[in-house]
Parts: sequence; structure tokens; C-alpha cells
Amino acid sequence: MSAFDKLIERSARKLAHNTSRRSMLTKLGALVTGAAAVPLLPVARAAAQEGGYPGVGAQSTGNPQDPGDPTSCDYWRYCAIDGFLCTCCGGSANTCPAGTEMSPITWIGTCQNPADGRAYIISYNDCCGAPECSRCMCNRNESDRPMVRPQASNDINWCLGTTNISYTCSTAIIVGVALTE
Amino acid sequence: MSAFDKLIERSARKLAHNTSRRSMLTKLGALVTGAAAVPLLPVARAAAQEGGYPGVGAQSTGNPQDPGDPTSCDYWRYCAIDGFLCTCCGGSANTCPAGTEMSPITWIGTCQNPADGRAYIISYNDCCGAPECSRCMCNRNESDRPMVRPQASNDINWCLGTTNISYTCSTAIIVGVALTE
Amino acid sequence: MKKWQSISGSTAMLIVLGLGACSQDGPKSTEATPQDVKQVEEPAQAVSYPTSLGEEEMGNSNVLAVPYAPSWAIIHDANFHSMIDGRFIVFDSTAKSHAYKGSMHGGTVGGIDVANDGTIYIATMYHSRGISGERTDIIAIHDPVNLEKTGEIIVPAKRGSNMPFKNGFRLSGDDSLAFNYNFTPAASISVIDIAAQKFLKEIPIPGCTLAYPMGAKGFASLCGDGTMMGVGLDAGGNVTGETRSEKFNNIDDDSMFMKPVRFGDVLYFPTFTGNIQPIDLSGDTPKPLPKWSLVSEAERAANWRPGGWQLIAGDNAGVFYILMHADGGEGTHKNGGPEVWVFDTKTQKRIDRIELKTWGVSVAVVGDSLIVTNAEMQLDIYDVANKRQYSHTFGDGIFTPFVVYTGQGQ
Amino acid sequence: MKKWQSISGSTAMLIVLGLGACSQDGPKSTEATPQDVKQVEEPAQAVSYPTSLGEEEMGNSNVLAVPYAPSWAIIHDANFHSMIDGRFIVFDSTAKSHAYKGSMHGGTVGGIDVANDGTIYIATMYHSRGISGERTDIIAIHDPVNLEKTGEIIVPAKRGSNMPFKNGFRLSGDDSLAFNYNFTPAASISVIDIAAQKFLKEIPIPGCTLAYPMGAKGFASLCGDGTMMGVGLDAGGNVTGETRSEKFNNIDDDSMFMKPVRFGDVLYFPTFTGNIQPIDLSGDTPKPLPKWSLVSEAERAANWRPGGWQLIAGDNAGVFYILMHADGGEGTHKNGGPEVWVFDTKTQKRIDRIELKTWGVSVAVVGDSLIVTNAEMQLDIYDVANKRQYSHTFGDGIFTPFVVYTGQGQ
Repeated sequence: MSAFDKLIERSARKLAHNTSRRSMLTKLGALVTGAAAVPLLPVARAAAQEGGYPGVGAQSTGNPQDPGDPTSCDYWRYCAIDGFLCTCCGGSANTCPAGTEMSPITWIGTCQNPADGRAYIISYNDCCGAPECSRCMCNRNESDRPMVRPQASNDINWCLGTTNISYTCSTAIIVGVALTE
Repeated sequence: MSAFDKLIERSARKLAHNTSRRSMLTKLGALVTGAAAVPLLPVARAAAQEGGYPGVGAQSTGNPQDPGDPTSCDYWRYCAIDGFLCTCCGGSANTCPAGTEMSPITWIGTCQNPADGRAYIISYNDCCGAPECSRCMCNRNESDRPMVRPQASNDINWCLGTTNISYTCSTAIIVGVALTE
Repeated sequence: MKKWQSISGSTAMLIVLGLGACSQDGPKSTEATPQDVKQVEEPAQAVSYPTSLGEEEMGNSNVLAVPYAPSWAIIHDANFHSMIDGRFIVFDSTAKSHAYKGSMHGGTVGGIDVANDGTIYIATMYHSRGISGERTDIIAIHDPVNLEKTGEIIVPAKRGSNMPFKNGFRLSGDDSLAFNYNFTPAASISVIDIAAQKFLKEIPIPGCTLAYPMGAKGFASLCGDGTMMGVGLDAGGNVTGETRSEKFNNIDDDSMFMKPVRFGDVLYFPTFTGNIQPIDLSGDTPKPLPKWSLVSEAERAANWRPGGWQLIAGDNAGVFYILMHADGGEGTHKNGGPEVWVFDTKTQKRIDRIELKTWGVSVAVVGDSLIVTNAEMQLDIYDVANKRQYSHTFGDGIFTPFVVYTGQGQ
Repeated sequence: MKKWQSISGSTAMLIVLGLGACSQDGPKSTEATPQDVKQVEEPAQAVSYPTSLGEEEMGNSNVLAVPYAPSWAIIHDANFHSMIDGRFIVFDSTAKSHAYKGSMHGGTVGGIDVANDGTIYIATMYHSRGISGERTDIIAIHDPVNLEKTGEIIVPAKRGSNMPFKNGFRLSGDDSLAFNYNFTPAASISVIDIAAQKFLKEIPIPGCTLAYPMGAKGFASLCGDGTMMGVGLDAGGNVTGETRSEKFNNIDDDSMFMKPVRFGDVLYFPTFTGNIQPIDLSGDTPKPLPKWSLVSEAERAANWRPGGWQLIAGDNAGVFYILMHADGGEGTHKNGGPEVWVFDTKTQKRIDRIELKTWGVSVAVVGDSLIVTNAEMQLDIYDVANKRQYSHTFGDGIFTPFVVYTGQGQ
């Protein structure tokens, strides 16, 4: 059972139990981070960078330690996301829109927060059950791997284990901090 | 029973019998033509006029008396069409694409042929049963009327009476010539 | 089979979790109140924050406050390039941030109405294999708080397959019945009992089209001979009376659009050449009132005409908004227009003329917002309370939003 | 009820016709042969034509010539903004006119393969209410002559819901079986008997992903521990043997893409950093062959890397085409690229370098056409027989054509 599996297990359990797993995650973070510590800029999101998505209003977390616009593909948490941003869809970075249910399992990325310099473990839970949101399409692939390693792959519709498996949008939830070396 | 109804009836019957109804149609044409004799240019097709639809190759009937590009929304037969042009979808102006079935009833328009100056009665039969073609969307409304007069309305999915009622694309079939006065 | 034993890869673990760890009843939070967006400065260098950001809770979904605020609207995106995947989208027309609230599936060119108790009803059609297979027509029932589908009523598989018209599906005046327009091409209305959630009767309306609620339980319908018929119903969906107006719709030369704006019991129908035909539905028989003109003699000479899809919309005070274009003629009635004209039905006078930022094809009035579906299929919001000036644009993720309803389904 | 008697409007007549006049077996015509388009001059004034254009026949539908010409391709438009309405589109890649031949419904992220007899098989998923309700997974069977769906095989409702991969659905080497990849998140392969048109067995492949046909009836699968497993099957779908290769896939540091180009029994998998890992499937056990590099030392230093969705495609002579981008790094593996590089597997040398007209995200080789899905989601055709130069673009009505297959489903 790899560290990845442990993380997935804990993430899933958290839906019911919400236990702390900080120590495990910091250890894992060092494993995962690797070359991903400095996010790159895939062409796939170039268009979206030019002033955000048209017809979508900007947002702010209101917290200087969580900087950027959560409706922008550039927002720091989205370094391995693939899908429609729930922030544009009636949800938030960590909450699903009305009428959808959060997938209990998903893929995991590690993103560096430009404000505090820390690398955070981000869980990209899909929200499921409403129509596709189709707003704010964003694809970034730092630490993404092919489906042969499912828990690190954003090519999968993670609406599994939900009442309705239809994909609506994706969240980016902080589940821990990784040690930076 | 109005002249319109007679036309519809004959059009439908023609699918099985292919009888001539020239004399009736020429009489009807005079009734129908009215202000539609000089086609206007709705804004809805303005974009499509600029060099045709992108990524769709031009066509020709090869007959100078049937002028224009059948993959262009400007083609003279399309004066009351609303939908995807079958010429762009594996069919032709009077033939459905493979895998689709032509609707037996539909709406009727009257369009002036710029080559011979005659007004022709055009039957806009839908082709039904394959996915929406989604190519060469064209909407022109000369002689179109609201659904309160269904046989003159292009707001209706005419895939009725076909095995599969899903809309694929629209044809523009010459069913007769109208007298011009 | 021993080879399988050695495969203890990562997926094997996931399987266990997938089966055992699903929680479908996570805590719910009410949506964060939109606040003015103040862009947080991003430091060029990481500054010192003594603690890291905290772990966040998983499994939460928003819920919506009911009744919906007056500024909330429901977009019908019929999604014309993928009509089987239509959507109804709830959004706050005045919000410049956090405007999108959620969505419900629309099936193929659905219709929608909202009862006074807030329950949302969507009439639509599905095929078992997307575009083929068994057809099922339903009235889907949605909870306005979480937008979830809570049930469905199966109705005859005859719903008209056409461009979206508000009057293809309507609740009766007292919310007890629903009317679903059928076209096979035989025209009829399916009557549904809302309280019992069941289909009651199919009422043929040969030669007539759509259903305009009349009185508590009746409806009227526009007919191809230029008249309007009236149908009275009892609670069981039985016809208690049928009436017929005089002829007033000149379909050949000055056809009525089939989209009225409604104030009380009077429907105001625009016509192709720029007139308004009011119809009084306060009695048992639809009664045409005197026609009046939207355009002056000079404007008529310049062929200023109404046009668009949902080309007219009203507020709650007898004022309506209508898309107008110059140089109109035969075939321009769906063109939309560069201006919206504003009329007061009491005085029958134009009270404003709005030059649109972008060419419009449909309009809606929701609270103090004039919502214009523009030619690029995005929604431009004009602030009625601020001189009807352009305010902002709502877009992305909407494809063909030809009809926008109020939060109350009007 | 006597009022109804007087309603003899136009629709009433239509009803009769609608019920009685349907012909579903109109004559069929073969499609008009595309001819060079000579634009017909439109006269400024109507000239004299003694006779009018003749009435045209109704009710005709085209049929397609089989076997498909080598230039014909099948586009998978998974339609990501309306995934339930995916489409497979048959088109002639060399035709600059009349290129679109027809389409078949793709359901939600379907897979496709074509048997040697021309029959088309599409593996996909439907829900009874579009995005909700009962789920049914099927293998749809289509006739290549008219593209009509002639039947379906119902399979376990477990098909993997993910981005489109060719190896999510494949026919076996001898066309007798089909393999459908499942992910629930337990991984398995559903085995279907093609001749009997029935589901046979579900074979668990814990820790492994997708199915690469091996031999007449077997398949291989890539595993999360860096190995490849092999599964032998008999005609009844029973496992006759399972094997496991050594480890060769360094998922952390130089992951293999899961999309190989195949020549005979050898699969050539590109890796993230620019290597090729060949795997020989000619035996019972998948056998990795020596890895080789796509890039020179200088190119590696400039971080020239493969990237895109379907980033690699091959002809029938051991030459493959791969999308490349400079300045690559962690996370750029789906970026696509501005160039396609051409390699000969026999010499392991680059033989050409194509600067694309528009940035590419996927490639296919069909007959003499290199088909590039560009960043605007249209298809640019390059003529392999004419110095691999840009020829023309096929577009409109395609939304997210991330994978293009040959007419033989490869």
C-alpha cells in the first residue's frame, strides 16, 4: 500500500470522519512534489489567462494567504485540474454547486502557494449529478500521470460512487501541506 | 381545405407515388409568393456569407440554371430554410445523408431562382435519425409564419412520421414552379 | 490464477475505498454571500506566514435561499448543436460575481414553469439511447433549494418538438393543472394534475397551437383560421366549455408573433409589421381588444419592425420591452434588432428607446434587469433602475439561450 | 362538443396526412461522385431559359460505397461540452468538397472498432434520462453502407468514464471477441462474443488499465507497477493463461503515454521525456524491447518533448508521426505542439520535421493524409504523398475531435 493509496483512503474517509492527517501528508508531500514545485504554463490555458473567462465575474478569497482569482485557470490551487471550475458554477474551490454531490474519491496534485511559499496537497474532487457546467474550462497537468496510475490522473471522470455519475464541475480542496526541502 | 393543405398532401403522397401536380402548384405559387419574390438578407446569415462556412468545401450543381453554391446559406433555394444544410452533411439539396430518413411532411417556401427569374415552390424536408449534423447552420425566413400555420413554419422539427424523430439536417427540394405576375 | 495474487497495485486499494467510503449526506452550507471583489495583491516574493492554510472540509454542497430573489432568472439553454442536452440555468442577473447558481437538465427543448410554492416543473422528452430507442416524455419535478430532481410525471410521448416557446408548457392559473402542448402533427394539450402528480387527459385542439392559461383552470389557444379558442376545465381535466373568438390574426399580411407579454388577464401580442394586438382572457371567451401601433407613420415608412426569438418581455407594471429593427420586410421577423423600445400599455406610448451594446435576439425582464440574449449568444444585462443602461455581461458555458424566464417561471 | 366540428383548419388536414402518407422505404441512390467544383456564373439579369427546372424526387437517402476508400476516416467527436451527445463522423480526408459522409451516435465518450467485414462496433453508455436514470452500457452495431444501427449488445454497466482512448474498446486480433475496459474504480475487461452478439465474461485486471489486443484472442494491459500483463483467452472468453512482463514503465520520472502506434505485433509507446518504448506482443508474455530516443542531446537539452492527446499515429510501413513541443517540462505532456516529427521505426531515425500551420493536439494517419486536430478543434489535412504539405482544413460541426480513426477503426 503506497503513500498515495493512504492519502486516497484518508481523503475518502474524511467525508465521513474528518480526521486530521497532517503528519502523513507532510511526509507524502515531499514524495510527490518533485519537479512540480514551479508551476509551468500549459498552452491549454493560455486563452483563459487573457483577462479571465468572458462573462464570468472575478472572485477573491479575501485572504491574502490564498491569493489570486478562483475563477481563473491561473489560481494556484489548479495546477493539476482538468475540467470546469466549480467557482464559476455555483460552488466554490471547496464546495459543490446546489444539486450536485461531491465524489468521495479523486485525483491528487501538489501546488505551490505563491503567497506563503508552501506546497499544498490539493484534492480535485468532482461535483456530480447536474448538467455539465461548461464554464471556465481549465486543464493543467503538473504531476498528472496517465490512467495507469488512476489516483494521479485527471483523464478520469471521478464521479464514481456518487448517486449520479454525470460530471458537473471540479473543486480544488486543500487537504494538507507538503514539506518543501 | 386550403391550397396549402393540398400542397402538403401532394408532397407527402409523392413519396410513394411521384405524381405530377404542376398545374396545382403554379396556381398555388401565385398565392404564396407575395412579398417574398425579392429575397432579403437576414442578419442571421450574415456571418455565413463571408466566404462560406469555415472548413466546408464549396459545391456546384453544374447547371447554370441552378446557380450558386449549395453549401452556402445564400443558395437561392434556401429562402425559408432553418437548420443544417444537408449538402454539408453527406446529402444534397434533395437527398438525405446515409443513415437518415426523409420526413414525409414538412414546410414549404417559395424562392426566386436568379438564373431563370422563376419562383419555385421549395419543400424543406428534414432528414432524420442520425446525430445532428451541426454543419452549415442556416436560417432564412421568407414566407415563414408562426407555428399557428404549421405547414409554413420552420420552427418545427419536422421529423414526424419517421422511424426515428431525431433531427439531422434539412433539404430544399424543388416541387414545382410558381407563376410570376 | 496465482498471478492475480501478486497484483497488489494501487488500484486494488481504490476499489475498497470506492465501495466503502462513499458519503452521500455530507453537511450542506448555504452559498457564500457574494461580496465585492477586491483583488488580493500577489507578493512578488513569498512573505512570512507563520501557519499554513488549514485543511478544508470535503463533501459540502451549496443550497439556494428560497424564495429566489427578484433578480434571479432561469436561462433556457436549448443547446441547439446538442439538443438532447438542454439545460435550465439559475442565475442572479444583478450579480457581477457568483452569478451562476446551478442548473437542471432540460432534455430536448424542454419547457419550464414554477409554482407559487417554488417547485420547479420541466416538461421534456428523452430517448433511451440518446437520439434513438424508446421515447419517454416527462414532467420533471425539481426542488428549488437544491435543484435536485425529486420526481417525474410520465405523459403521452407527443410533446411538440419545436423551437422553445414559453406556452408549450404552462401551469394553470391556480397551479392545480399543467398544460403540455403536443404536435404529432395532430395538435392537442396534455393536462396534468399537479397535486396528484399524474397525467389526466389529452384534449385535442385541431388547427390550434400552444396553451395560454385562462382563468383558474382553463387555457386559450391560437388557431390557424385567425381566431383564438378557449377551453374551460374542471379539476379532473374534463372540458367544461369551449369558446371561439372572432377572427383577428391576419397570418398572411400581418401575422401575430405567438409570444405575448402578459399583464393580468390581458395578453399583448406583437405583429410582424409593428402593431400590438391585446387579447382579454378574463372571461370564458378570448376577446380581442383594439389593435394599436408600435410605430409612427415615419417609422413605419422606414420599416421599423419587431423581430427576434423571444422578442418581447414585460415588467410587473404594464411596461413592455420589444426588440426592433429598421428596414424590415418579409422574412426579417426573427432577425432581432439593434434597439429595444419600451412601451407603457396604459398610455400605448413609447417611453424609451434603448440602443443595445450588441445586437439582440431575445429579451427578458427580471426584477430590475433587462436581459438581452445577444447575437453572440451571451446575456447582456441592462439596469432598468439606472436609466436602462448597460451593466454587464453574463457568459461562458451557455450556447443558445434563446429564452430567459423569471425565477417564477414567467 | 359541437364547436370542434367547425374547426376544419389546416392542421386537421395535416393530421390525416401524417398518419397515412409516410413512406419509409424510398428509393436509395448512391452518393453523387464529388466533382471538381466550377463556380457557376450568376447572371446579373435573368437570362432566358425556355423550361423551368424539373420537379425533384423526394424520399431519397445516400448510401456509402464499401469497403471505404483508404482516405476515409472516422472522427470521434466526444463533444466535451455535451458529452452525452458524442458522435462518430465518417469523412473523406482527401476530399475538398463533399467530404462529410455521415455520422453515428457516440453516446458518452464511446469507443469504436471496425471488423474486417466492415461492420462498425461502438462501445458506449446511455442514461434513460440523459444525465440521470437507469444506466445501460452497450456495444452498438452499425452497417457501414448506410451507417444505421442494426443492433446492440448489452454489457455490464461498468465502462470506464474517462477521456477517449482507442484501447478502451478493441476487437481481438481475429475479430471474434471484443474487449471493453471497465473502471468502477475496480478495473476489468468485459469480453464480448462478436458472432453471437453477447457478453461472455468480465475479467478483473486489478492495478492495470486498458486492453491492447495480443494474438488472436488475447490482450495485454498496462499496470501501475510498471509492468504489462498478458491474458490469453479461448473462444468462450475463459482465461487460458496470464503472464507478466518485467518492469519497464517509469511512471514517476519518464511515464509512458498509454497511446502506442502499432506495427504488426510491436507497440511503440512514447514517453513523457521523449523516448520510445517498444513492446513485442508476438508471444504470450509482453516483452519490452530496447528503449530509444526521439531527441538528440541538443534537443533534449532544449526540452523538446512529445505532447498532446492522441499524440502519435503511424502509416502501414513502419513510419510514425508524433507531436513535439520545445521547452517541455512537468505538466506539458498534453500541450500538443507546433511540429510533427516523422520517424522510421526500422532505422530509429527522424526522417522529417513538419512545421504545422496551426498548433496541433492530436494526429492521425489515414491513407496518404496526416490529419491534425488543431488547437481550434478543426482538422488540418497534410498530404503525405506531396512532401507532407498542408492541403486543406475540414471543419464546422465538429467540437472536440480529439481522436481520429482510420476507416478500419485503427
